[in-house]
Amino acid sequence: MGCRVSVHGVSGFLLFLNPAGLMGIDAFINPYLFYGAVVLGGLGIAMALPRGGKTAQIVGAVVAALAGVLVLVGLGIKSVASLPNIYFYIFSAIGLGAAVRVISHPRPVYAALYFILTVLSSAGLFLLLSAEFMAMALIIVYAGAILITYLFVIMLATQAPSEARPEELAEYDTVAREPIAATTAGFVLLAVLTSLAFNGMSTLNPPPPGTPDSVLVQIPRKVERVLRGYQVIQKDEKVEGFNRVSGDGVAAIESVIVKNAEGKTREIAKEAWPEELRVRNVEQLGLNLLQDHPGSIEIAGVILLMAMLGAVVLSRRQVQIDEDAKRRHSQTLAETTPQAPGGAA
Amino acid sequence: MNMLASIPGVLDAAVLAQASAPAPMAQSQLAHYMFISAALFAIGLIGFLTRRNLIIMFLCTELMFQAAGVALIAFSRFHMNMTGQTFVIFILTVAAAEAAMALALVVLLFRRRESLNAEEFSEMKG
Amino acid sequence: MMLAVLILIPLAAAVMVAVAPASRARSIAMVGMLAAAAMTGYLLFSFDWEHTAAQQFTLDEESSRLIGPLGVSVSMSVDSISMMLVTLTALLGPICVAASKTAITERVKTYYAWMLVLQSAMLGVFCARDMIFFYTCFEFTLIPMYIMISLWGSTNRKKAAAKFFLYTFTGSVIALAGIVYVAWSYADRHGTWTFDADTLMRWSRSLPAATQGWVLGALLLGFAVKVPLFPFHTWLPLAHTEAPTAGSVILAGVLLKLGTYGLVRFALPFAPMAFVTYSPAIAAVCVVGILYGGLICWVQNDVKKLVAYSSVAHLGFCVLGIASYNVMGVTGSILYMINHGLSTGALFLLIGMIYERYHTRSMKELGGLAAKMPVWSTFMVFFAMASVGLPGLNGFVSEFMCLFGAFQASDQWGAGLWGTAAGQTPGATPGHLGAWVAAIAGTGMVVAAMYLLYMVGKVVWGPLVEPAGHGGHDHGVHGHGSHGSHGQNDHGVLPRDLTGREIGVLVPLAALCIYLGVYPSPVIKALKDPVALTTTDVVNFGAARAAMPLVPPANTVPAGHQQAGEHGAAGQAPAPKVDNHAGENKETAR
Amino acid sequence: MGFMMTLSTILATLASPIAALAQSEAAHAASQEAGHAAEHVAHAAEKIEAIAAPGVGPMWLLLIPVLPLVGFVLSALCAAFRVKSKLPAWLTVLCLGASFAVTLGMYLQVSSGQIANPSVATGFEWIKVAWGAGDAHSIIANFGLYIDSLTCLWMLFVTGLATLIGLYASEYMAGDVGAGYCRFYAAFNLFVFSMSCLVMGDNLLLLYLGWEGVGLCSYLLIGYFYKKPSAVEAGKKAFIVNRIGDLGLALGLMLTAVHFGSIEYSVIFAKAQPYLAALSEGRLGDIPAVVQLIPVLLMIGAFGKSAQLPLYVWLPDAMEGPTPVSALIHAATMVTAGVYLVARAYPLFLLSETALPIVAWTGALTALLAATIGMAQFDIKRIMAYSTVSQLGYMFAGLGVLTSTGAAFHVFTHAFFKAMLFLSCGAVMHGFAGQLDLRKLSGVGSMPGWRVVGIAMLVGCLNLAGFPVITSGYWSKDMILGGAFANPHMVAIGWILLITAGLTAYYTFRVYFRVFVGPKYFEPGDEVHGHAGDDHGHDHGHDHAHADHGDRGHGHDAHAHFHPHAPGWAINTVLAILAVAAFAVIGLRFVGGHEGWVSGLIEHSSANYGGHAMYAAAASHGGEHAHATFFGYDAHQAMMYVSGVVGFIGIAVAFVLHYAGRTTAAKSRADALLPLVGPLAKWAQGKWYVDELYNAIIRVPLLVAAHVFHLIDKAIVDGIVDLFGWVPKFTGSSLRPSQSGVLHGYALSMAGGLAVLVLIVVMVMR
Repeated sequence: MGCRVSVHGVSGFLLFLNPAGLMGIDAFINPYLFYGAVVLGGLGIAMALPRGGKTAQIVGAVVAALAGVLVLVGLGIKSVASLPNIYFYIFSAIGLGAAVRVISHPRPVYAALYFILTVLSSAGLFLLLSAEFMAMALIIVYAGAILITYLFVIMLATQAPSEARPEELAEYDTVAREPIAATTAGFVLLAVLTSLAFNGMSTLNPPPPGTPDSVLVQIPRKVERVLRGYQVIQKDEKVEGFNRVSGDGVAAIESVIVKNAEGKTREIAKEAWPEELRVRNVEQLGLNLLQDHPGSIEIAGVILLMAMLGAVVLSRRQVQIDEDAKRRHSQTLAETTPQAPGGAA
Repeated sequence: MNMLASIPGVLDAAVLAQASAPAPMAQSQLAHYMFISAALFAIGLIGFLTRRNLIIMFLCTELMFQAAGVALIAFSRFHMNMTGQTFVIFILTVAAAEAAMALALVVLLFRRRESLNAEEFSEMKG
Repeated sequence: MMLAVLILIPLAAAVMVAVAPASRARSIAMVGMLAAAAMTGYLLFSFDWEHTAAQQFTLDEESSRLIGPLGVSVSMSVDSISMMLVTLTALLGPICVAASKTAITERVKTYYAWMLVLQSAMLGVFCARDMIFFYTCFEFTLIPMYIMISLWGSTNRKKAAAKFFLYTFTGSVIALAGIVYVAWSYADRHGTWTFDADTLMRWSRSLPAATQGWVLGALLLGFAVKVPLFPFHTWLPLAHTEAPTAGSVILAGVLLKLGTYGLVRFALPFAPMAFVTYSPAIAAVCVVGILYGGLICWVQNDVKKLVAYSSVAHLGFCVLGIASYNVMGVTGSILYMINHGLSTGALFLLIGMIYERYHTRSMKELGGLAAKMPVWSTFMVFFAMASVGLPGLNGFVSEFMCLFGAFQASDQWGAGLWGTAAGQTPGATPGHLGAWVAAIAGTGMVVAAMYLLYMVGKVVWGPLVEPAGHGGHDHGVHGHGSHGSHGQNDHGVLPRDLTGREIGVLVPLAALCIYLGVYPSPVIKALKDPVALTTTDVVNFGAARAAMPLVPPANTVPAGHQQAGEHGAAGQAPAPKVDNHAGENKETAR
Repeated sequence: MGFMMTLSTILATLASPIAALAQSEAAHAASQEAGHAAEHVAHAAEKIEAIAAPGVGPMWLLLIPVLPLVGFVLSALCAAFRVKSKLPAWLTVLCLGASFAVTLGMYLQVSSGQIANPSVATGFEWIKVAWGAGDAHSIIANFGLYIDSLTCLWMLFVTGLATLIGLYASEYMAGDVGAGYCRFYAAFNLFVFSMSCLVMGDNLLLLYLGWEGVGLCSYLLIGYFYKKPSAVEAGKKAFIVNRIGDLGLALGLMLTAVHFGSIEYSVIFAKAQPYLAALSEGRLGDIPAVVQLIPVLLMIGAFGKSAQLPLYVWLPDAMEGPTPVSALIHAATMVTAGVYLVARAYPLFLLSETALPIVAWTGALTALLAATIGMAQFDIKRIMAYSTVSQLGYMFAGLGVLTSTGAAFHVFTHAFFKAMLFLSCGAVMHGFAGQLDLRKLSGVGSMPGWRVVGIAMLVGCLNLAGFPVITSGYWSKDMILGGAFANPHMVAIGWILLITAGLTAYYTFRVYFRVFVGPKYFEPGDEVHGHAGDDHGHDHGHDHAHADHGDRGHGHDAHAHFHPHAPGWAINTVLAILAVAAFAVIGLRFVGGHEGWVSGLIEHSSANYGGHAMYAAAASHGGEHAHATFFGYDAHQAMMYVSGVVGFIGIAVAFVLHYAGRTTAAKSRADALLPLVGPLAKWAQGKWYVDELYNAIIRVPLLVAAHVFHLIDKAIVDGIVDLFGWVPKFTGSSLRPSQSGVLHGYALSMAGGLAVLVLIVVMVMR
């Protein structure tokens, strides 16, 4: 009768918290090694952050790198049988290193350039993950478009060095803000996110192989065209359907059923398919995008449109009346506080 | 694609083999990617928190987007499901939109204050 | 329906004030208040004074249901206790409007509109028979008063208003918890929700003693803050000092009475067992409040603060009467509510009149005003004496009755105290207080004389002292108006002594003070039956410590004539006679 | 015209009772010689029976309190309409005179049996609270009058003296015409009304109304010259000290109500009957302690109102009021209310083993203490005030030693001669611009125009000193002394009172010999200057003096511009009447009851002398009533000589010390004796520092407590409340910096929060 939230509820909940949860990553990496490396990495990053030249950033970077190496080695030890290939390590090292540089380099331009490097290396990782299209798209969109815009803005917003004014770094660029707190937060998050992921990952099962072919069911015209192009089928034959075998709940295609003008059907087994009929990444992606997420595309379009409009509106010069108002304001400021700076004018 | 493929030894074994007959991905491999993703995210986050230059802060958000992208694509590969990649497309979209807006804002703010210091854009007393 | 009309009259007037031009606001407010007063007069006239304990002018629960599933309605009715307080409220309304003529010159519309809303809410409290409706009105008084203090108050008004609001609000939220608990336990048992006061009262009395203790604690806390009883009083001096004159008058006159009314109406009957058990503690708090508040008054410098603290002491007497839960004490307590409203309200009016003229309330800056303002001084002495409790004026009757109620309410009378055997103390009633409580509380009468005469001695008598800039002029008639630097002030139009309007405001109060002091007999008689009903229930249900089944209602006469008041130990109290509240409720007078 | 009528009424009324009672003198003289004890027991049984059954009084008796009320209303109306003439005085004298006439009628009817003694005349129901079935469970306080001979006695001198003093004040207060005149008379009338309620009320609550009412009027009239801070303070003091007593009275009232179930005299007396019977049979154990407590509580009230130890301190200060007020309220009437209360509740007092001894001792000690203080004062009005306290002590002692007749008789005689003394002092004060210092006045009685005052003063002094045989004060005081020595338990009281009698004679004649005879000299007081610009001061002395310039002898060169102005006809008339009356009341000793007229009245009232016998019987457990003697002589008879001799000695000492050979006003032979008594004189002059003591042990601690409470209130009680408000405020303000508007802060907390959240999730998930 009645919901009694007793005092025991809260304390019981706290008791339910179990540090052992953090040990659940043992399947992939030795927890002590991992958390130690995370601490180490945090120290390294904290040192690597710019502080007006008061710390040895290089040392920090080295420490951070050491931590990264430790983790990767730790991961590797647990999975010697299925190590990722060497490119993974190369791209990871470049990506992480460049990322550290992005956040530790005092000059925005360099940071942006390092970011391009990160983008490139993650594109490499994408390739390793057989996401060729996305890898390319990433390079084109990010490195090619977004980062260039960034660079434009950086150029706009910084004074070019000249004879009269030698280049000087702004204070806010050279001194990090609350590095310790931020690094702590960041690395605690890193630790717990990784723990979370690793905890759940051990229960994940990869899907049965061959499933990408099932996409062909959705594109019978292409199948027909390719088969006809490779003259596997005759002119008058049309794709009638697909033979499916269902294994483990996932449909896979055994053969294509074609039917000629007389209504005679025959099956073309998988082995007889030309190479081109193999579903490619772009096709899969395109199909997924257009078939499964048509609304999202619309939304993305709207977002882009709004962003464009917004950018136009925002970056337009303010109308004159505002400038007048600002001037008046700065004048009154100047009058009331004699030592006030000259204001926007 | 072809250009990349022509680089000797880079993609042949891994990429093309997978493309023709995608092999199941081991959990431990996924774990590697997840770690990279998380590390990228953490670094981006730390950058966002520590750097005071607005532009670099935005760069750091892009960095975190990258991390998300890596995680999504890794899962997409693991599950053989294209939705992960599709989402990366949306991430790209949002990133682009964000960059446009954010940079416009940065320009605007820079005009006002002649500075990119994020801490200056606060009207509160604290 | 008539009660609904009564409550709606000021509300309608408030709406009219809100839409009418500002120049008309005061007259509309006055008309609204007078209409409400006239309606009250009509109710007084048509009230069945033969059956004062019966709930009359009933707006019953079925026809006024608001939220059916929860049993919330706006049911209303009055018995003579409520009727007295409704009358007091209706009387003070026009007086407050009249007293605000010169004091309030800004945002007039807002002021009068809120004052009318406040009037409605206060009337609603006294008429409500549904606990939620009661509580709503009870709380709704806070908003207008908050606005009145924070907009038209003096220098420290924001803090005072916030404190007033938050403090009393916190208290009454706790009271609400008690009410809701009782309603919930009723619903839990019976399957239907109701907030009807009588139903809940009967149910609550059947709860076990420990539960009643919690219910009493919740209700008491809520009402004690409002009263305010001793440790919960600190909002009062602040609120009074900062409030505008009319605000102070309403605050002292009616708002504080909401708390004591709640105690009599709900705390006492809802938890009789607990009340009987804890009445010594309540009395102790009252006694402390009486002496503590009184002594603090004595060292005040601000006249208004002094009178405000005196309210703490006075209301201590009032609650002491309730804590004695006998006819004498409770009747005295209800009379005290009225009398305190009259005399303290008048004192606040008088102080307001001085403040309008001198813009100070400091006794260091005021003195010997008898020489300049004989009329004002006469009224001041008069109302101070009423407040002191001079026999022949109203304060005495109620103060004496409260004290005597406490004096006689002891189970030890006739049980060996000072050699008394059973039957030797016909004037005693069951209770846990007794002579010592009354004796200690009675020293409050001496203290009251000390601080009020201190104030009168400073302000009225003695050599003339006026604030700088006020003395030394020839105060012919318009002492101040023609005077340069102060000429802009609105009080410039006020003559040195009281105007006809101000006298007119005070005279009705003075007349009532004399009437209630000289001939309170009809009022006491009118209050007798409902009070006897309440106190008999407390004695009956309070004495029954053992688990007691709910006895089905049966018809009885108003219980004052029963033997419940017999002296004797608590254990000897007679078997509970059950009174048919419900039956009486249904019988509407007209 | 109205005045003349009133005057004739007064004269007639004063004369008539004496004449009427003179006829029955012989009969009572016979009974006086009869033995006491047996007769008293018989009296007691009979009278208590009578008390228990009151008759119904006629409604016109209500006129006695109502007429002064009418006077009050009329005076108040005069004030409202700003009457600038002596109208209120004449209205007052008219109303009070009429009231006196009605009182006289009442007395005549009561004594002739046309109105039952006692009887009750009920006006209207004032307060009635019933809480159960039957009258037992109710408290009824009607506005009703209880009429018996005690009421008559008191009302006669209250209304009579009030009328006379009202007349006196018409001249005395003339300087305030148009200013405070109406106010004065309003309060004056209200006082008489309250006093009537006090004396005539048929229940304790109505008595309480009158009790507090006279307190209010006393407050208002003491503080009449409200611009003088000392007057305001004195008024306040009087009210507050009285309130302390009132509290005792109220508690006694409540206890009465609880025990007897009623506060009406008739019911109380009826219900006390079994106890009285038990007392007379010596069964003291049948009287519960609660009954014995009631008189003790009532007594506190009486001590407050009648200025007895320890509550006497307000009365001397009350002399700040106008002299007529001092005469009426603080000498003749109001201060005897305590005596009245004890007399009225005498049956209850008899029931207590301790109450009457306490009363006796308090009275005796007060008498002695006040007399010693009075000896050392220089302000003649203050001396009179202390003598009032002292004489009130006599009255209480009289009650305490079971001679309620003596006490009542002393009240009666004292009312006249003390009023006269005050009025004489007032005349001096009036004429010499507020001068009251006996070192600055001399030979006033022989100044032209002051003859009446001088004679009146002499008469008053003789009475107060108890000059043998020819003064009424002698007879009444003698009764008390005799009573004290006659009571075997109270002999010590008798000695104290006897010593006090000597002291009284001394200080009384100290005043007379210093001020009214001897070389002519005066220094005017400061009121001629102090109140010159004052609306309310009686500065008319100044103008008057100028008008009569040249007619009067100059007292002093330094005050060439000041001329004392002799009293006018009103003052002289009143003084003359009172002087005659003071002598005339001697006759009352020999007419009426067995110990005079007063005893006749007392024996037919609740202040029944018969209690004496019962009490004595109880004390000796039903055995023989031991009648104490004074060195073997009958105490009453011995006292006639002894007290006379003592009074004589006192006067003689005063003559030697203060008159013989005195050439200046300021110095006398007594000054030479001062070193002999060491600091005693200084202490006595400092009133034994009782005020300072009270200040130190009561007022200051209370004040400190008040300040401490105030601090506690602000710091702790309110502090806790503020703490509840402060906690959220502090939390908010300490969290406020986090809302800095800087992006990083929000981002950091977001990241940190996310981290913690995920951490929890991880740990829960396991």
